Amino acid sequence: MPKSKAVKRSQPREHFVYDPQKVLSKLEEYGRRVLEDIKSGKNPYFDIPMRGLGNVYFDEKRKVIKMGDKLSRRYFLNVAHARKFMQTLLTMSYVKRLVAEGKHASLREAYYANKHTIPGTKENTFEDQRESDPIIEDLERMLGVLREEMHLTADRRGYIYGDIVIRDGEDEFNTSKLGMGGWAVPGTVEHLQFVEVNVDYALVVETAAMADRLIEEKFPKKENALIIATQGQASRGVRRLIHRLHYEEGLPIIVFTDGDPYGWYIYSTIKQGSINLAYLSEKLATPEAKFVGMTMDDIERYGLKNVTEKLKGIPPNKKGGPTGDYKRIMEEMNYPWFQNKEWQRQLQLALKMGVRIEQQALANKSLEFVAKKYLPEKINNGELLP
Amino acid sequence: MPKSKAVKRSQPREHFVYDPQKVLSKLEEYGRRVLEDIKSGKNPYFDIPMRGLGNVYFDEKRKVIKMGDKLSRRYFLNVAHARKFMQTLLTMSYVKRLVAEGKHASLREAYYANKHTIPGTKENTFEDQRESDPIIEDLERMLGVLREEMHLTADRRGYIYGDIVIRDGEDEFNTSKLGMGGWAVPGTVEHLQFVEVNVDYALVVETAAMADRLIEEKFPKKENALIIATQGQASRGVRRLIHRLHYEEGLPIIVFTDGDPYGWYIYSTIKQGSINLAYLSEKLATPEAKFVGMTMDDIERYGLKNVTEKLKGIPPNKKGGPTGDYKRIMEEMNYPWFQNKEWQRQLQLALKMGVRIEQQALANKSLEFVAKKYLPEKINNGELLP
Amino acid sequence: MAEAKELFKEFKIQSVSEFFRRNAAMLGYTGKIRSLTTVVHEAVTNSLDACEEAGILPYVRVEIEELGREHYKVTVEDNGPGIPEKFITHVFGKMLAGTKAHRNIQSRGQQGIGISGAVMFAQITSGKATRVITSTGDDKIVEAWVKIDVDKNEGKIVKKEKHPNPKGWRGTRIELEVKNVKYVRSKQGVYWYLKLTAIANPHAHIELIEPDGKLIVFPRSSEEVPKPPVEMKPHPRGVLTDDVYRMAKRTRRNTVRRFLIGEFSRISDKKVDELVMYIAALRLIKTEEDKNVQEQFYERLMNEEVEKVLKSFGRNWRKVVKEVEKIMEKPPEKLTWHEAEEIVEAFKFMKFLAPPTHGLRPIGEENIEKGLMGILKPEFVTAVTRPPKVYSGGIPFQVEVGLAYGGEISNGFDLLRYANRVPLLFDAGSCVTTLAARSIDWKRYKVDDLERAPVVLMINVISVHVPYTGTGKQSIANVEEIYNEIRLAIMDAARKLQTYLSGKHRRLYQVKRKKTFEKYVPEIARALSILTGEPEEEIKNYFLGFIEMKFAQSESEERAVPAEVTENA
Amino acid sequence: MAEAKELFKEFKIQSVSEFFRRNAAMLGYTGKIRSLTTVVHEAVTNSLDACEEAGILPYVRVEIEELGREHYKVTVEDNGPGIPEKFITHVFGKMLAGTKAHRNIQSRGQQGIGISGAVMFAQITSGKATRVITSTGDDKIVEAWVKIDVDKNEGKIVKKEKHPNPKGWRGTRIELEVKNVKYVRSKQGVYWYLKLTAIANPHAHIELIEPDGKLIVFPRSSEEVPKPPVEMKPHPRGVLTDDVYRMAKRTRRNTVRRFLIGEFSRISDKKVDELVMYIAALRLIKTEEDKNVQEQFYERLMNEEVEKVLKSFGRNWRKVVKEVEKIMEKPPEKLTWHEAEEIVEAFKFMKFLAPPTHGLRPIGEENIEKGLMGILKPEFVTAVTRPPKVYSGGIPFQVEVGLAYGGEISNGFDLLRYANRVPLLFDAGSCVTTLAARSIDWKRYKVDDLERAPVVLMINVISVHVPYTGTGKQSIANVEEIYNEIRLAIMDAARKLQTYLSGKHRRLYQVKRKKTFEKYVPEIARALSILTGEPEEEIKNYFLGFIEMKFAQSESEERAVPAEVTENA
Repeated sequence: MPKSKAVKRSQPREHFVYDPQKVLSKLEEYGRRVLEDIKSGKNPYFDIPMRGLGNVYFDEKRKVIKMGDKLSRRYFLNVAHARKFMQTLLTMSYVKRLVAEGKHASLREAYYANKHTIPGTKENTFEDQRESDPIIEDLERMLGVLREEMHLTADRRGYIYGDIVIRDGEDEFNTSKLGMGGWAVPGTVEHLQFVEVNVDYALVVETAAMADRLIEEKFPKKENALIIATQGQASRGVRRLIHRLHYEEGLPIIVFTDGDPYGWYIYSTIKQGSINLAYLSEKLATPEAKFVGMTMDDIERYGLKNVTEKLKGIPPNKKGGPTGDYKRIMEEMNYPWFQNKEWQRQLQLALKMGVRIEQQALANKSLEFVAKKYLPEKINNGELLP
Repeated sequence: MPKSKAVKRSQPREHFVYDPQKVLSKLEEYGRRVLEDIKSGKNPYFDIPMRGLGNVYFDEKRKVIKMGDKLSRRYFLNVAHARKFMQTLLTMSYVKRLVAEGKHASLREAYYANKHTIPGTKENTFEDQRESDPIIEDLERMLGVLREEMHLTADRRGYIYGDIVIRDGEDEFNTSKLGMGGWAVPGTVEHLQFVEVNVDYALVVETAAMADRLIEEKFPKKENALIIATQGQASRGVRRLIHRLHYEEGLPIIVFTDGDPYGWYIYSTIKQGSINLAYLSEKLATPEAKFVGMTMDDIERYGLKNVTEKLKGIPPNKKGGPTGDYKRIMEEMNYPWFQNKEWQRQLQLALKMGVRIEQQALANKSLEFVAKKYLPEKINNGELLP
Repeated sequence: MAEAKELFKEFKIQSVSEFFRRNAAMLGYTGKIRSLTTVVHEAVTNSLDACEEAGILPYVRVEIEELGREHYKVTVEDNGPGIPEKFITHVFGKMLAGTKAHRNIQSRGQQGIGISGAVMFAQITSGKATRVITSTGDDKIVEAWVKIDVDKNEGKIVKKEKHPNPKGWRGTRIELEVKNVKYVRSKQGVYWYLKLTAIANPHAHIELIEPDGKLIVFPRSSEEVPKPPVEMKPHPRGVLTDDVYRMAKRTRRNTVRRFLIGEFSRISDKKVDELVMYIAALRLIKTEEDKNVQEQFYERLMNEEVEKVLKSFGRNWRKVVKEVEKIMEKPPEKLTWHEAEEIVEAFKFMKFLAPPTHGLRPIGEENIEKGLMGILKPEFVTAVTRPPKVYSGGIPFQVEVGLAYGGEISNGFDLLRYANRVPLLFDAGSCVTTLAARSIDWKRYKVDDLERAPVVLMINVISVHVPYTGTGKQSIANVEEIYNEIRLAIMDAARKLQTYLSGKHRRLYQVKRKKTFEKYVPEIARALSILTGEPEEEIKNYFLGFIEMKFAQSESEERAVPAEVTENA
Repeated sequence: MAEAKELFKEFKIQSVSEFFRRNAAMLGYTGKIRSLTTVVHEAVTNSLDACEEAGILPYVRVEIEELGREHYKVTVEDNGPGIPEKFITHVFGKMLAGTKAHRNIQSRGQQGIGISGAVMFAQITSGKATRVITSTGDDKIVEAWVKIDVDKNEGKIVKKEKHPNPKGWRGTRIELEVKNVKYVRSKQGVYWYLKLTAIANPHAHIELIEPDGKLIVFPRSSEEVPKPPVEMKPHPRGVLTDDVYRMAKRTRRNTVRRFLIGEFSRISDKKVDELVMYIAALRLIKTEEDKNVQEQFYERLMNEEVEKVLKSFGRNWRKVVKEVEKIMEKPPEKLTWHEAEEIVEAFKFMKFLAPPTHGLRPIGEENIEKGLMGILKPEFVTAVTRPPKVYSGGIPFQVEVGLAYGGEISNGFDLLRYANRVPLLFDAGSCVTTLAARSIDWKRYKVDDLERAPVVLMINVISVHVPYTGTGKQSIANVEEIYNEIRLAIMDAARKLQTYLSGKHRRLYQVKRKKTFEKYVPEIARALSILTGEPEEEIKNYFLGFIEMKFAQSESEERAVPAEVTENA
């Protein structure tokens, strides 16, 4: 059997350019409009594309979630809006300074930097990070830029291991030459350059323990793969990295998660973006990603019934159901990108069997089973879900 | 002002040796004893040092938490013990195989590997990882070895950045040449070798955002420091790494956390180990670590009142109190290693002011404030808490 | 085995007073505080009723003197019509006798034991006779000491004196000496009882002298004597066979037909003709042997198809109707039990107008407002008297509520419950008034936290027959029709309160609102200055000017509204 | 203004029957189902009481016939002593009369209206007289139709026949025709009432014929007629002045001293001497003008320092004692109200033995067990009768409980409540028995889920004066002393149930326990084989052998235990 038959690296299709000037001019433009309104006695406002399910749609052709055109208008002279109007402007001016000075700040730093007591009152400009984060999201939608482009970094999580050479600033290193530790993915990956990419595909792994298992078993070397450990839900940095590796380097993306609604949701987010971040899907999502496991079929096929666990919540056919895992599965069955018979079958099976199966449950066979048999067999035979 | 006046690297005091054979012979010895008991008609048992506060004490001389000599006896023929007795033996035999074969497994893999249905029943050997983890802890206490020595790895978390060269197997790399990402610390660090250590001290940082801020501000280079990001409570790998860097390389350890009971608890764990893991403190703790901030005094000194947050819970002088943060602070005031006037003062102040202060709140001054002023000033002037 | 005769040797007759002692709790004599309140209640109720019937504006003075440990003298004096000498024993001495209990009338007391219970209570606790001083305003004042002869079960005057009445004093003063009672200023005590009574009777001037000599005056706030309730004839739907049978024996009418028309409400000559047909139909239906067919006939009768039913029995029906007609023409005293039974059964199938409600006497919205305003001195008061309704098919009732807010009312919700103007002080939890009041979503009416709001709600349920939950008559049963009426009344009143509160709050709100915008201006100006490069101060002035302008506009727009607000202020 | 004379023109006397009609609910005649139950209750209670007093094992037969829509005939027949002809109107016709209500005795009924209320109810709903057939076992059987003369307020026999009694039949049969009632097999109905009555009266054979002809027999399970309760003399702490005064007028004793000793419990000659001192002391204390000093004296009196108090008034005290002594020697009918008052006041300061309790008649543990076993057929039954206690300082009471488990009892907890053996069917929620039963932590007694366990708990509260919460007498007030006694009794019974349940479960448990160890053996053997290298099969056999050996030992150790377990099986 020829190696990697089913998985081939393709030609790059994107080239990433990042222009800070674009962000700055947008910010100034919005500021100027407010000023004009107030000068002419009009109640100034911002038009912000609405968040949430009501304002997204699935672009069947490009296979990504996109933002709809519903707007919410935020006025200055409206008791319900005034505070948020002020916060929007405050954050905009902060972002202007960040970008202009070439600095990065975490969401929490941005919150603290803008928090202070409003003179003559006991009110703070922001009481809580829960107030500042949504404003930043609003700006992403309003200005059509990623928060990373506004120099605001999200929490970092995840690491990679495999035979690729990355340039980060002045440093150049091979992520397979860093011991078992791998390379920690930073919050912002816009500035990275891929100097050499000597792998056939990237395997995105949900748990660190599984990634470490594969590294211990020398899977990356034997299978010529890059391991990307997400450590749970993929951070924005990791998703952006996946996107860039796929579109700029043509790397096939194969996702390996637990066989449960949360694992499938992780896959779903990598593939299509989340509903809340629909406006980013063009830059963060990788619709061509494929899924290797865990699937419900694996349970039967590899005799893992013993190490499954019960789904949580109430099944749809019971009183009060569906709740918990069941509810989540039902929701996932409605995702546009799961509208194919393979996924419907898996999700139906999950409902029917009422169990979940973890990646690490494969250890029940033997420690090397996943690296020697499970993954090579499925990937090289192309037994992947869309 | 001379650089790093207060902080100096000292001579190594430990050399780490790891001998798998020791673990194997201990396991066999325990197995043999059980067999002898049963043959002579005695009810076989294990004596397991008890966990919890009741069985630890603070070694004033060596400044570490140590395990007491209270034992709990686990019998085979006792309805309340039988299942755990079986699980103990099962786990022991699994560890024997792991160590003998030179493999590592995560806690979860160990759980799955040993989970199966007991023939003729509907009962599983382990129903839940909450059953297998304590058995592994029991073995650590019973055999007096780290779980890492039994080739069982904990979840990994944390990364490092700074001018040191590490050898991990065949790989050798400088952790300051890996871009902004730094090097992800693996679950087990027993096998690492420190090839070159070109820094004056290690700064252990609670949040990734703060570590990234310091990296962006080029703090490691300017201050000749190694940044160790714990990303919350320090994982066992990170704590073992800190311990080794201190004792094997003589690196001073300076801890930088949020100014709140959780941050101080993180410091406390790095310094002395946690109560639950008292038996490991000799290998995991670093009693000579020092604390740079955040302190309650910083609030006044740097004018941060505006960006403090209220402590959660009910203060000790209010009805129903203390709860939440207040209760935690009261507990910390009783820690043996906080029995000095500096820490008592800080904790009393926290109770009195009723607020907490985060590392990132320093961003309220300016983004570079922490790297250019706050840390260098305090560290170079030796304004550290014991 | 004992012989029956022996067993019955000890058989004795139980006297009414013994009955009283065994059932004291039911009559309100339970607990030291409540017993004292009951004594006062019986006396004050007598006074108010007497004044009302005589059209006198009542002046009632209650004095409680402490004679010893748990030993008090209760004096109640009124300016009522007085009691004719020969009725004194009847009023004060006869147990199970009452002036009005036998009539179909809305009355304050329904126990039928009333003041004589108080006399009895005084007698068994202190052994003392009740002293009565009364005059009808003629030339003499009668002073009598009344006791109850516990063996003969009737009142007796143990001592009597007559005095001249040169100044023409009119009224009644009674003095009862009671033991085992206690005066406490609690919500079950005399003070609270009189306060509530004063609120519901704004036409009465009530005074209380407490044991420590303190005088409390609940002044009159209305000069209008309420019309006494009138007797209402029973509604055909509300009577039992026994009622019809006994009323027939007593009537002075000379035919059954006239008796029915004259002594029941809603029965006309035509209705009696109809009744004849129904009775005839029922007689015929009973001859039918097939139970299913019978059921069908009953159902058709219920649907007013009486003629069709009659005709379906062939020619025979006319004969039966004739027979029934004869009943209507005979003297009522000849009416048999069976015939009375037939009449009552037929009533159940017939349609009648709802019972008349003219006998109900609400306090009235104006008087409730006066009462609440006079006694509680609130900042706002409103009242709602609902039109009369009927429950259980035949019993008329009416609901009214008063709502007072703020002013001298302290924080915390108070519910004042009344049945026929009489305050209910006990068993509030199960009372329909409590349930209805609690069911209201007060937040809707701008009362955000009822428990801490300065709100007093009074509810008065009026009926010939108030459905109490227990024999203590302190709690009204949760009858759906009554519950709904109370809710409607409360909601109506609460809406008026809401309007008032909105007006009050709106003025404060405008000022606050303007500040909301102004405080953000410096922040906005700084941010916009950074974004656009224009000077901060200038931007600030643009914004402040804009706010001024907008509020000047909106103030004038909103000034139109308060008219609606002051409606009840 | 109306003239007083005019106002009083309509003044009428209310008859007792009118009182009945107004207060029907209080007497149990409320609702169609409950009214029927009350009628049956009154008749059955009369039968059981009569049999008990005459020492006869009762045989009571109840028949309910449906005559029409909500129209029934109730027949109750017993084998009791019969009623002498001249007492018939007294028993059935006199309102507010009772055979025993005037005595200080534990009785099934306490209403004092009893069966005559049923007669009255029949009369006003159906118009029919009550038919009574009775014989004392002599040569004649009397058949009488009894009605109540609503104006004269007494019974009258409207028709009477005498029949020969050749077979010497003895007993009473009464037939009442009632309307506006309904027979339903609910927990408030006749069936349930009789079932509960049968449980509490295992010496009675009770039969019920339901309207559909179905015969239900609650058979006798004890052959022992309970002793009738005896009259208990009043305790000095439980009387009012009025009681002492009136008893003194009636007594046949010739001095006050003898009267007190003879007609009260716990009063001896010596106690009367003490009483004299207390009265004297109280007289002297009242002469003291300083209120504070007075209070101190009262307090010392309370502490039995009567002699010291007397002496502190100087020499004068002997004279006062002499005066008081004279009272004790005069004829009781000369006792004044004031003197009676002094006696009662002194009683309050004196110490007395607790009241006698010999008049209380519990069902008894054995009989409760028989009753529950006979009627419910459970798998386990136990009963606890607590020793008598006293509440409110002077009222004796006693609590007993029965607990039945499993067998034919269906799942779900049932509480059977009784007061003096009479089932309480209504108002369970507020009853002290319910509160006490709910307060028990049943899990402690191995009843894990009370709501789904096959458990029946019966509670019987016995007292001369059961403190009911309402006049319906269907719920016992939450008196602390009673609450505590009930809890103790339940806990005692529950402990026995626990022992039973443990024994039942232990046998199953041993088998299960051995399996617990055996199932782990293969796992252990494999692991130990890996650790030590010894063959798996061999290790397995070591372990299995070890288990066998240990269980053989422990079986013999534990076999001693079951004796304690079967105690109540």
